Amino acid sequence: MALVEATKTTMQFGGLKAVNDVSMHIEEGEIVALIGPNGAGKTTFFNMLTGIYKPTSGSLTFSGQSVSGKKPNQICRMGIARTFQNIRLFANMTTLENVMVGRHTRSKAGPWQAVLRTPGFKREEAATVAEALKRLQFVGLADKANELAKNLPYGAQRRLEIARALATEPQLLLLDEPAAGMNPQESADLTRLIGRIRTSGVTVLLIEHDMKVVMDIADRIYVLDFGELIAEGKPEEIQKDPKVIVAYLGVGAEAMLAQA
Amino acid sequence: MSMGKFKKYLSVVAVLAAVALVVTGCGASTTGGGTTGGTAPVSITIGIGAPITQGATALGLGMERGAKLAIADMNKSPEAKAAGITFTSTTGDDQGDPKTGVNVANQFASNPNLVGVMGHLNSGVSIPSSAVYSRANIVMVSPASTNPQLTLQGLKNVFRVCTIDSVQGPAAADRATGDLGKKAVFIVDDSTPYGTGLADEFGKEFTAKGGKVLGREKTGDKDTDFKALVTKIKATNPDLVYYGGVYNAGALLSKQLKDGGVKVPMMGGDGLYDGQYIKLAGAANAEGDFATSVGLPLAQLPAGEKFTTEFKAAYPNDEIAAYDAYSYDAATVIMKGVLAAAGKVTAAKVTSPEGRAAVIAAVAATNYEGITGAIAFDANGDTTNKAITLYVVKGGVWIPYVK
Amino acid sequence: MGGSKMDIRTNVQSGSWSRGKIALAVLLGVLVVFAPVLLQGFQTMSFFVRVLGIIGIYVLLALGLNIVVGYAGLLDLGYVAFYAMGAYAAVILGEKFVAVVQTISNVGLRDFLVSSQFLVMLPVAAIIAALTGLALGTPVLRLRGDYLAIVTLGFGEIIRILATNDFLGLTKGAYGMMAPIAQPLGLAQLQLLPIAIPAIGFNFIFSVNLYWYYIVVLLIILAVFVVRRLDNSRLGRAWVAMREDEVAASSVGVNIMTSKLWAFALGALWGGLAGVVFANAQGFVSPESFTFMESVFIVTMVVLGGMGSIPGVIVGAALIAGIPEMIRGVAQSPLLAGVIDPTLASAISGYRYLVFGLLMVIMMAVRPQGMIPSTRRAQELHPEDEKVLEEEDQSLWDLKHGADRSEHDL
Amino acid sequence: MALSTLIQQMVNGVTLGGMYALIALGYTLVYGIMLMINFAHSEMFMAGAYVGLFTLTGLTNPKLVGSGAVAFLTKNGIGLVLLFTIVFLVAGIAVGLLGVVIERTAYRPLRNAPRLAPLISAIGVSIFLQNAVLLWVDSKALPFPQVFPVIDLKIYGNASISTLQIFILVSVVLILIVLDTFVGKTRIGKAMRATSQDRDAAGLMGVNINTVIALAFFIGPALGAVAGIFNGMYYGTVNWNMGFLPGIKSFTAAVIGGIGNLRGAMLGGFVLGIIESLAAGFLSTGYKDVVAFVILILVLIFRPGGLLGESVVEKV
Repeated sequence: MALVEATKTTMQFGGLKAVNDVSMHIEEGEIVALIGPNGAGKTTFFNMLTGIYKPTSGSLTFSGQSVSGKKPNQICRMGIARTFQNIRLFANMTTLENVMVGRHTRSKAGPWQAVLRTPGFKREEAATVAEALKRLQFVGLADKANELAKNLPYGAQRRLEIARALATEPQLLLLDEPAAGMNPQESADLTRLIGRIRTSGVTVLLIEHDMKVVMDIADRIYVLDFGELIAEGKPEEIQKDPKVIVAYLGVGAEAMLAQA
Repeated sequence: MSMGKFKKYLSVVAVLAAVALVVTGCGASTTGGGTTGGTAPVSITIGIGAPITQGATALGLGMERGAKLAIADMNKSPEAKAAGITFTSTTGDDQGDPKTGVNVANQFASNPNLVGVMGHLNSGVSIPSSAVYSRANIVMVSPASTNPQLTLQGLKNVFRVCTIDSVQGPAAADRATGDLGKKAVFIVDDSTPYGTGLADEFGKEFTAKGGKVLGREKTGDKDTDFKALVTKIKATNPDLVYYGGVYNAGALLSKQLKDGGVKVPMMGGDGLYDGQYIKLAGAANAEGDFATSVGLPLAQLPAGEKFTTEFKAAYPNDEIAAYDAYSYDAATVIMKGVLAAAGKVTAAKVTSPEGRAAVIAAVAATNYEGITGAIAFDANGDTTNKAITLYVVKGGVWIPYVK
Repeated sequence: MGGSKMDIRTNVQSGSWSRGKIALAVLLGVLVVFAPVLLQGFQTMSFFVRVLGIIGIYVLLALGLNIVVGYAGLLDLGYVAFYAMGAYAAVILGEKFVAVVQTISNVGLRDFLVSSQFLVMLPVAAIIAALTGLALGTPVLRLRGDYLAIVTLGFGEIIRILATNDFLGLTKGAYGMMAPIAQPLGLAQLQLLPIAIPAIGFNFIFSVNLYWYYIVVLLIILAVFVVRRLDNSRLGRAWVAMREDEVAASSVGVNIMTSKLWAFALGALWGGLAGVVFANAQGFVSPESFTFMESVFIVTMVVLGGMGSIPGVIVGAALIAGIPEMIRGVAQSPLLAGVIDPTLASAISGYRYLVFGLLMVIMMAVRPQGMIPSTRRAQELHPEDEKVLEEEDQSLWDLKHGADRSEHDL
Repeated sequence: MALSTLIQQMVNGVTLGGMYALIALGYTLVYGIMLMINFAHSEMFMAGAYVGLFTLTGLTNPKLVGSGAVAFLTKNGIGLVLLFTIVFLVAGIAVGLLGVVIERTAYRPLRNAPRLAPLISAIGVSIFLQNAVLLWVDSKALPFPQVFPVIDLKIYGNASISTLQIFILVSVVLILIVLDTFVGKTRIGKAMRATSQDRDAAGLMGVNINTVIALAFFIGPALGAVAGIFNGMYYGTVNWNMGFLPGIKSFTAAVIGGIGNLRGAMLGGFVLGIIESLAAGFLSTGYKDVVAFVILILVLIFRPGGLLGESVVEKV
């Protein structure tokens, strides 16, 4: 059974079909990339998968369970975590606190325990801090634990968002343009980081415009254009797919793909 | 960073400390000075508790006027001069708010020269405040609080010169069913303790006298829109509308009733008996409306004429409001009590515990002819003057109703 | 691993107290405990004890509302409803409790139980208020900020109107209700110990006002303790996260509804407690004490003091509840009888609301983040970060409904 | 219940609703552009009533304008039109300017401040204005002279509508149409809409944001002032705290309609006015506000953006 199974999923806003009849699947342990020009419906697909939108029609399952109509936090609990295209950190919380919020579903102390500072609460807080620090270390931000998120450099903010998502202990991690705005060095680091995430046992679905990152790391690629799935396959197949070249990159861009 | 923060805290503390020092220092330097008096006149303070800046301010300001006039009169009187006492007043703005009212009461209680309070207007203020006065041995005479609970608390220091709702309401109903021959009434109140009580008592007696209550509605004392209510009243076809409440909203109801084609008189209690009522409703609309009020008409009382003249001289720009005369009487009752107590324990000792007890006892024994009629108190502290006069608007003024 | 546990999150709160801070705390503590004794001892100052008690009740209310407005970022314009629930519960149920207890034949036990009725009512009213908060929150917390504000305003008015209309025969309508008993537990014993120093005119008797003042202070201490611990917990982090970015918080697993409901219930609880104290200290409860303007004043205390900042909220409440009374107290104090002309004094106190309104405007212009802003809030609300604010301020609602205008966080 | 009673209640409700609609427009205009609840708006309504009252009293005072002029202005048809035109213009402009001044002094410094800061500032302005009138004008309610010729016209059975009600309704509808056209069709109106959609983008496209905001703060209070005069004419008194209740009601109306949406405010005003009248007429006056607020809560639960709010259009 596939980890994610989209069957004829459609998301309609008024007259506009942002995602139209899209069927795809993601297997456990894969790194799958979702590409397409701006406005192709990639983020809409993410938003459906994370409960921000409810698909208009079709089915969307995770581990065999439908995610349609579930709230973002319920889906998070099921094991999907994400980052955002425009970084959405808790800007005025520290780096560590950001990641600690990510432990929300993995901890359960209620207000009473918090007020009474029960042994269970103290244990859980300590564990939360430890787990959060572990994630920070994983993305290389442990030394910035006490800095405010908004004071971090851009690349670090991206990594912090990933650390926060990882803190929820997801089975599937959705990354929305993680390399946007990064220099080649940072992109390369990011590529390695994504590799390590997969090694740690987390499946990754990735929206990315940086073709180098995509081609380097994706096992399979889905291509969306105007809400429709126009191609699917291994990076080398996609690179050669004329439909993709025309629809996505425009005529005459073969050279660029070849370069990558 | 922490230094700046610390400085901030320090400055707060410094201010607090300074306030504490000033406050305690002042307290130490002046307390005890008030009660020692030799041959110089002793100054006794009367508290005026009324809504001045918030709430029913028009009535509150009237109360202040009435009380101040009474104090000025009393200071000119030979009795006060003979006793060697000068009366002063301090106004406590209770805003018609129970919480603020109790603050005012506590402030009055902290004044060593203050032995009596003329107030308050709202029953919701008077009731909790009366407990404070009781603890401080201060006599309280309310010119306007009509909620029966006020004098049923078993407090010895609480009096009122106005009647309670259970006197005025039934009296009004008796007149309505008797002299006026009204058979079907629609009753409205303003959701205040005063208005609700009056309306409740009126309704009971009206039914008991064989009249029919067609409907009973609650409105707010700050409401202006009664159009929907008027339409509803009109459909029931009453021959009288009774309004428990004060003239501010009452006048609007009367105007809208007539505008809406309910051409029957409106009737109310002393809260409507105010010149402002006619102004706000419009003389044509108010024409024929009724109001009951405690005591006899000012013009029929020996002191009434004098009060009206004095009032006009002191406040040329103001009209006599609903409680000005009661407040004059309430303040006078207190001052007479003070003078009587001074006769017993000497003027200098009026503010002592025994003096205060004597003031309360003297007020309880009041028997005097006030502006609003004969004033004496029953065991609870309610006025025994149960004379209720029915007034009617005729030619744009309130006049006593004659059948 | 990075830093040790001690220096984690230094940004939010300092783990250790500096010496100056300790000195300050001790000084404040001494003032809070003993200044009222001094005030009570001098008759001319004694009324300030009552004012302090009222200020204390507002501090409690502001601390409660701060959970909702300051922490969870929800504008509640009807907080007075919970205050009213507490006050009415104290009176209605307190009366029932006393009636039941009166049947006990053992006189000592009976008197003890009667005099301690308010202690029983404290938790009862707190629970009722919290449940009311939940009941109100469940349907309406889905709404966006300003819509929530108007709905809570409506709810506050509904509660007041129901009380005015003697709903179900419970509240005696506009007549109001007397508190069950006048003499609370232990007051008589405390009054057996007067202190008098005639030389300086000091004459101290433990007054009812002082009694309720200390009760309020104890509740405030409890509130500060609880609120601090909540702030620094899983729920507290969820509140901050939610306030900063609802979408992101939700996507990392924070249940927005649950977190908001907790804020509503835990905020309402303090309103209920304040209501019990008010009902008993006042001795009388009527609908006119729970108007919309009360709600507005409590919101003002929180914002003027500094949202999310405990010292800020306390100072805000103290100033707003206290200033008008202080102006009155000073202007009309018999101490100044010879200094200030009485007409002038009453004129000054007549102008106090005008001045108060003006001060609010000036204060916001000069220090919009409040007098003592919380460290985090101050950063959050720094004008330079306008752009950041706008980006974050999209709520889940907007995203879902595709609202075209960014919906600002509080 | 007789049909004529129902019709009468509808007439009452629509008139009341028209006044709510005018005030609600002020809330919604300011909210649309500034995203702030202008708490002081209810005082614009109050100020309008006072300015209107003084202008009217002045113009009908023979000592000031001569008895001939007074007779012309109060007895003659053209004179009446002229009289009320002047009264409404003076009050509208004066209060509109007051609104602009308030925006300048109390709100503009707070444009980038936390969201609640302007709200608190507005509450301060409201308290200040109420007390200014209380202290410097009069603490008593003042009667509003009845100059407008009020004649009742029977419409069905016992139900009637007065010339004043017709005047108010026609004026309100005209104002609403003019405003709707102004915002929809004119250049500056479009600039206002653009600003309410996205202030920064509008600024980048060359819209003068300050002009737009000042305009919103002129129009809103001016409309509030008009409503204040209607209120005075209709109910016959003005009072320093008269703004409070209509203020919250109209704000409620704006939210029911969908705050930020002009037509929503108009609709919300009428809906609220009618609900209130029907609730008072057929249920109980004491509970009419409870009914109004319960309806508000229901509307928002089932239509979270208000009747004409944003939730109608779902887009990416």
